[in-house]
Amino acid sequence: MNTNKDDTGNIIYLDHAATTFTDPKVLETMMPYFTENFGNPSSPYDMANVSKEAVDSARQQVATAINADTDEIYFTGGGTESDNWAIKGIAFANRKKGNHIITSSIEHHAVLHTCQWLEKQGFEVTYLPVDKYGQVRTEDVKKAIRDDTILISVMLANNEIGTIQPIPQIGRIAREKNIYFHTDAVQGIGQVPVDVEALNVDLLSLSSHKFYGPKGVGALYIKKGTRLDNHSHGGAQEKKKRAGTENVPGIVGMGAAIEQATSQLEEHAAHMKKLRAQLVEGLLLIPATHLAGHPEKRLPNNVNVIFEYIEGESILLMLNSYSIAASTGSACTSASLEPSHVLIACGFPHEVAHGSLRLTLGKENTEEDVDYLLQTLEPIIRRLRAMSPMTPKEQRE
Amino acid sequence: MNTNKDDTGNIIYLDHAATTFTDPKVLETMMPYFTENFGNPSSPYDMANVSKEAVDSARQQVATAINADTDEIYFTGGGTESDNWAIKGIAFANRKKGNHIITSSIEHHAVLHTCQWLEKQGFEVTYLPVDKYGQVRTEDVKKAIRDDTILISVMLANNEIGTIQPIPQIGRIAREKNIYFHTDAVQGIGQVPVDVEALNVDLLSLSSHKFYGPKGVGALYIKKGTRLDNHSHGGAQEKKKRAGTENVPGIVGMGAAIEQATSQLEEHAAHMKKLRAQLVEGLLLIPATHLAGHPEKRLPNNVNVIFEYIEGESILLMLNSYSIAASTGSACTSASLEPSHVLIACGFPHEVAHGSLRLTLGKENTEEDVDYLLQTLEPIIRRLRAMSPMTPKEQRE
Amino acid sequence: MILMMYSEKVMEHFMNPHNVGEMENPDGVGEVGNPQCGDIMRIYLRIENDVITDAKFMTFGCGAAIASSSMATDLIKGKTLEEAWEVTNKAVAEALEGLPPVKMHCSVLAEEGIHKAINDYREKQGFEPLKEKTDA
Amino acid sequence: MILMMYSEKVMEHFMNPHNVGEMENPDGVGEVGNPQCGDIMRIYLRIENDVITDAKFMTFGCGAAIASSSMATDLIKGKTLEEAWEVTNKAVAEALEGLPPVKMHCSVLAEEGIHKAINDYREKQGFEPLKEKTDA
Ligand SMILES: Cc1ncc(COP(=O)(O)O)c(C=O)c1O
Ligand SMILES: Cc1ncc(COP(=O)(O)O)c(C=O)c1O
Repeated sequence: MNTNKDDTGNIIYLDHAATTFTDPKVLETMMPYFTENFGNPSSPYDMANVSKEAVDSARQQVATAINADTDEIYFTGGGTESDNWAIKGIAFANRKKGNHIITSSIEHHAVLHTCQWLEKQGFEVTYLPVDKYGQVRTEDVKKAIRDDTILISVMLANNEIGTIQPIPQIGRIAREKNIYFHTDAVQGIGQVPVDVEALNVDLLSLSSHKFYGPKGVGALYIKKGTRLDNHSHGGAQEKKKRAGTENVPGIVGMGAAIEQATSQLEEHAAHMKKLRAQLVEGLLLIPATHLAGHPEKRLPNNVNVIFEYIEGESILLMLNSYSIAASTGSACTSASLEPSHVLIACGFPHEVAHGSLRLTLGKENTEEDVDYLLQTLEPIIRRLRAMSPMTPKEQRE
Repeated sequence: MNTNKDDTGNIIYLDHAATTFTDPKVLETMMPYFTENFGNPSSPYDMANVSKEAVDSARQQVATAINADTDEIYFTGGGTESDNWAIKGIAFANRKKGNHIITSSIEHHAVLHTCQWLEKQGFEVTYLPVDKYGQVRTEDVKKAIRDDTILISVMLANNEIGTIQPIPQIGRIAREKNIYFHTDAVQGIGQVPVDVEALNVDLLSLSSHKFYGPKGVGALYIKKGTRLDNHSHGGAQEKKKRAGTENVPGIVGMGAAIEQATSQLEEHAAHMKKLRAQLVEGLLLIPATHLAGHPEKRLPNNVNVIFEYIEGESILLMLNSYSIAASTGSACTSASLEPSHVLIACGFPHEVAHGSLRLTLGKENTEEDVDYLLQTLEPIIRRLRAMSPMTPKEQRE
Repeated sequence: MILMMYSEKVMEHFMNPHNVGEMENPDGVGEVGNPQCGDIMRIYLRIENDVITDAKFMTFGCGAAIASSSMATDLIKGKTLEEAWEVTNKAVAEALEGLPPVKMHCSVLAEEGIHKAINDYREKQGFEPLKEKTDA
Repeated sequence: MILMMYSEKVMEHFMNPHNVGEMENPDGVGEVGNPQCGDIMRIYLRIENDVITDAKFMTFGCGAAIASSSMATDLIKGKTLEEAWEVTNKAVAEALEGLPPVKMHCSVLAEEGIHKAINDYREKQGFEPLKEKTDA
């Protein structure tokens, strides 16, 4: 694969949780829908029917991948839209029943900021704490439920630390109490099995560009019988539930990508776990280094480590100069200067949380990539610590 | 051009208001952003910077095309999302000021259904009537304004009948009264000059696939200083106003498409007007045929005719069998059996409105295409009228 | 989109409908539908000894309405009035190899048109009109 | 994204910072910032006859913080205390060929660090500390 390199040389791409390249095979399936079979799926003629059938068959691919019925899959413009739709859609449609929502404090901002906006509209939201590994306790879910609770939203796997939540268990609690249950599975697809039946969910968000599909397209699984308002009002597309001319090439690509991702799930996960083990082992040889997230219940491709005494952005800058692409939970890169809400929720002190480095593996990564990362990173950490007034004397050399 | 043909033969595509093919030159600009420069624009490394710069340069292209500042352009997932955002965003952010919205009765459903949803949330909406050509009267706008009016939304050009609205005049009224003014310019881009300054608008919606760009991407122009809530909450993309990982290839394509469309505007419009004249002249030779929409103030590529005594879907079916793709305002194709709300608003009786045929021209169409349409259509109309109990005896042969 | 959900049979009957036209001095006529809703169907019957010897139609409407008219008139030709009365909308739709759900009302129109034409004939003959089944 | 808004000068000073390290028995030290916010800057001064003969720094922080420390210590070396006091955050940012808006606080930290170190020296000498300009 050449896709993790850019013009300037050989990039070692270790940020697959941010986005993946579009798999060339996936891209190939999309191409006919730009210039040749470009018809609007809603249009009443043969030419457009080709588009309609392509969308329907992608819908089937997504449904199969998550064990849903075809007519429970609705295409959207991405994971963020899916999250917004699920949460606001349930909230507005069920307001008469109640106005309380439960979520976790480590959700993606697409969930958290949506909940915060709903608070401005008069809804009440409980943000559940997590344990030091980033796991929600089912006991806490039970305790948070009120008579007016209409929705619980807890993510399948966290995008920063990779921790996998007890979704089937939370789902069982929600079902007993007759409360809608949404999970943001954006990071889970292609990494762990995702089965809407086994997970006991009513709504589930997906985003194509996290599993080697194109950007700008996602889907929402909506269990039959779920009452929710639309998020985008307008034309009659998607059985009148999601208006807007369908992004046909994008949808086709998403279908092809999820089919590929689920068919290769086991071998992919095995490959990821092997590289992850190599990576974690090497990283933890560096002193004053901590693994964030759960030691086992985590996405196979996620590693998140915290280096004490230094700040994440400076690590990234140096890695970048060695052609390594990674991510940090330090928001020194933003105006707020707040480190990751996820690491803080896990109990890391602010100054420690600033030293986080997220490395997320992808299918094109190799043992050599991991070796290169480890070799490159160790002296970087040493150099930055040597400059830091926080580093204890004995760790300066 | 080969793009208006499908596998089954030579399709004469006359439905460009529904969607256009992605111009091959536009598609070419998109290609590097799928597999090579696939980085997430928000990511902190050189590779991703290529994506960021691509998005910024597309933003510049859109801004230039509509005479806006670069930082007044926000990318979305399409025209529907832009309309939803503009209207709900203003409504929720300015609720304390008032809860009254003015729009027209011939807006696209992306506007109408959004307004209807807001009515369920306690907002009040005035739907302005139109004259027989589908034009909003500025007098009616003035009369509808109340102390608690927070938004006026009137489309630039109608998607069914092509009528162009007096946007600069309505904008002047809105500005005098300090009311936000939104226009849905989805059908106008590439057909008529669109200049946010000249139009006196605060918000303007665009959709890429209407001007030979890709589907699933659009934009909203937001004049600096406009107070509106987000529609999709989440990450910090688009200056924290529109969350979600950017559809980089789509955005790049939209930028290239709008640049091309505006640079070719004059010659394109001239070409369209010539074909339109030929088309209208030929169509009106058919008896009991009426041109819907304004005779002059209409999109250069739009023709909408009504054939008395027959129903639109059956016209389309027959045209389809002759490889012609067109559209109708008859909703016998939907469960509702309601004909186009636009034609009804223009005063056409229901049974007459059912006989509408919309033909929207595109850059690849030729005089031969128009000739072929006219030759094909005339006997179709005759055949259908011969079967219709509504056709007067003297017009049956 | 709806268009594309039409069976080949529907398209066949739409493109080349059988029994189109007016009938001079028909023995029974039934007109159903509503132009506001986009469909009117008029069914003409020629009846001899309680047998339908000829049927014709005139229809304003969509492809499914025209195809249903064509198929329904085909189905009742040669049938006794009693038999023709029992030709249900379902039978019409089935003979057309199915109709999209939102188009089922077109086959209902055809059934109603036949009933109306038969009752028109009965009334002219001085008989009581037959009643529609309530689950029609 | 922020990263990519760094000028070449910032990158130069970040990748190869000048004046890094602790100073034994400095004449003045200033520590500013807050580890919770992700940056601490410690500035050491060696002063002879009111002239800064050497400056060093230790910084915990982002690229801009490290580059600002490097540039600021460069700028004040050889200056009188009075001149050094006048080295503003803007001067530091300009010498770095600009900083992204959200990173301007790093140059402010550098200015504050210098002031704090100078005042530390003054206090040790028995002088009143100088006051920060209110528009700093
Ligand atoms: C006038 C108008 N507004 C809005 C839209 C919606 O755009 P999109 O389908 O790209 O969401 C369309 C096209 O369908 C339109 O013609
Ligand atoms: C857990 C999670 N949810 C939601 C999103 C949002 O998806 P998108 O950026 O495709 O809108 C992301 C990725 O950014 C994510 O990791």
